[in-house]
Amino acid sequence: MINVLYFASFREMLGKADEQIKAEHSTVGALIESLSTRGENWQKALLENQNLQIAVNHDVAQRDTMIKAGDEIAFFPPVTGG
Amino acid sequence: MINVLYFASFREMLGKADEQIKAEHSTVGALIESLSTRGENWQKALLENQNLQIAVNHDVAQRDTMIKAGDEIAFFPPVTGG
Amino acid sequence: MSEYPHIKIQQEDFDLTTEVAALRAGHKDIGAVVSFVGTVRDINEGDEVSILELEHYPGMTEKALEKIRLEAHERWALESSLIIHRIGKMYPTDQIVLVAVSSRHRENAFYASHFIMDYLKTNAPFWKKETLPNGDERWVDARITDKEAENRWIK
Amino acid sequence: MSEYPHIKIQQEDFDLTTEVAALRAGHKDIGAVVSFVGTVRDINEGDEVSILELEHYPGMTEKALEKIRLEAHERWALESSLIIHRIGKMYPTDQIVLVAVSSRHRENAFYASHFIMDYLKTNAPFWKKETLPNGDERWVDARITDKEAENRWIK
Repeated sequence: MINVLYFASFREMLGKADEQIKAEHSTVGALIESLSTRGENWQKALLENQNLQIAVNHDVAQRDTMIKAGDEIAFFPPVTGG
Repeated sequence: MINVLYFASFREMLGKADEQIKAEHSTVGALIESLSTRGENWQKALLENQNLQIAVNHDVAQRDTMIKAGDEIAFFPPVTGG
Repeated sequence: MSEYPHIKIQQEDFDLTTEVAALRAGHKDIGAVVSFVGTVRDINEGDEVSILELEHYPGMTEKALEKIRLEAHERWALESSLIIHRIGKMYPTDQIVLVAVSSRHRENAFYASHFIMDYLKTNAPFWKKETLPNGDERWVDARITDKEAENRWIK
Repeated sequence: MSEYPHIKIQQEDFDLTTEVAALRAGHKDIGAVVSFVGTVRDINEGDEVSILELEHYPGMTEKALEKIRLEAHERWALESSLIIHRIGKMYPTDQIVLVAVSSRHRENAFYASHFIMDYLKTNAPFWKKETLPNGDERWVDARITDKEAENRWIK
């Protein structure tokens, strides 16, 4: 299993903060493809979003970052703290 | 009369903090020439000092700055606050 | 002591004097302390703002801030540094964030604090949501100028 | 109120939280506050320092600091600014000087506070005398690096 988190506007748009998913995706990109089949809001937030930010295990990641069972993958919009 | 002030190492080297002098000098340079006849320490502190700092009426001044009765002229070394 | 003693993520407000005293404690050779405090403005994008809510990503936030802090220590000779970022609901004039840095000489403290703030803005996982006086809520958009500010520090 | 309400020359110590609150009072549109505190180091030029005594030129000091402060306001969009400089005897770790600046956006506050400190160092009539542990006294020499720091801001 992998743990997937959604923050800020993504959490609101996708209607969930986190979920457990079977770890059958080799990369973040593959996970995004799979999640985007859930509907238009998923496709817009993840697949078609040029500003999508990704973290794997608390480090900034890219679509080609590898994932494995036990990882924590987070999706969020550009940060605006400070 | 003019009021002449000496600060920091100058006050210690010249042995006085301030004095009243007859306003018979047209410029700061003329005043320095006159004061420097008092002795070697005056000559070294004022006439021959490349780092001499001058203020007339609380504004930074130069050797060619004009002075007149009632003015306050100050001599001091480079500043080191902050 | 937490894993990152120089990083604090908290709901409660902070006191500048107290935090700077903690930053300086045990360092006698400090000549300069620069503190940056970010505060809630009552206007953003031309609209009045009633509430500002700060969300963050627990765990990643601390790691990202510590990375920025350590990079500042690598680039400049610093004695100590501290980052506090508040989360939750805040109101106009409230303090949001503190970056405080100490060094022997002032130049390092000025550059390092500015660097930390610029990197925090674009690299630490915080998100702001504004509530307007009519009750409307909106997520604050990232600013291009913040990305430009970060790029200034590329070596 | 004094002629220069944003300039204070005083023997007594100052409290950072109190002074920053005063700086911010009446300005709701502040997003950034940068404070610089200069402190007495226990080492200078390789020697241990026991006492640091600050002398100034009353009257000229206030005028010089106000000129620097107003130039900062001309160069950057600032909401408010404050300079406090202590005089008399101080000891290692004591606070000597505070420069605090507020603005809407952080960049202006960082640049303006750095500018004010660099100009203060070379343009405000203060002089430092150190007392070493053996009782020897010496006037601190002006640093070439301070003049270089000032020159960086020439437009």
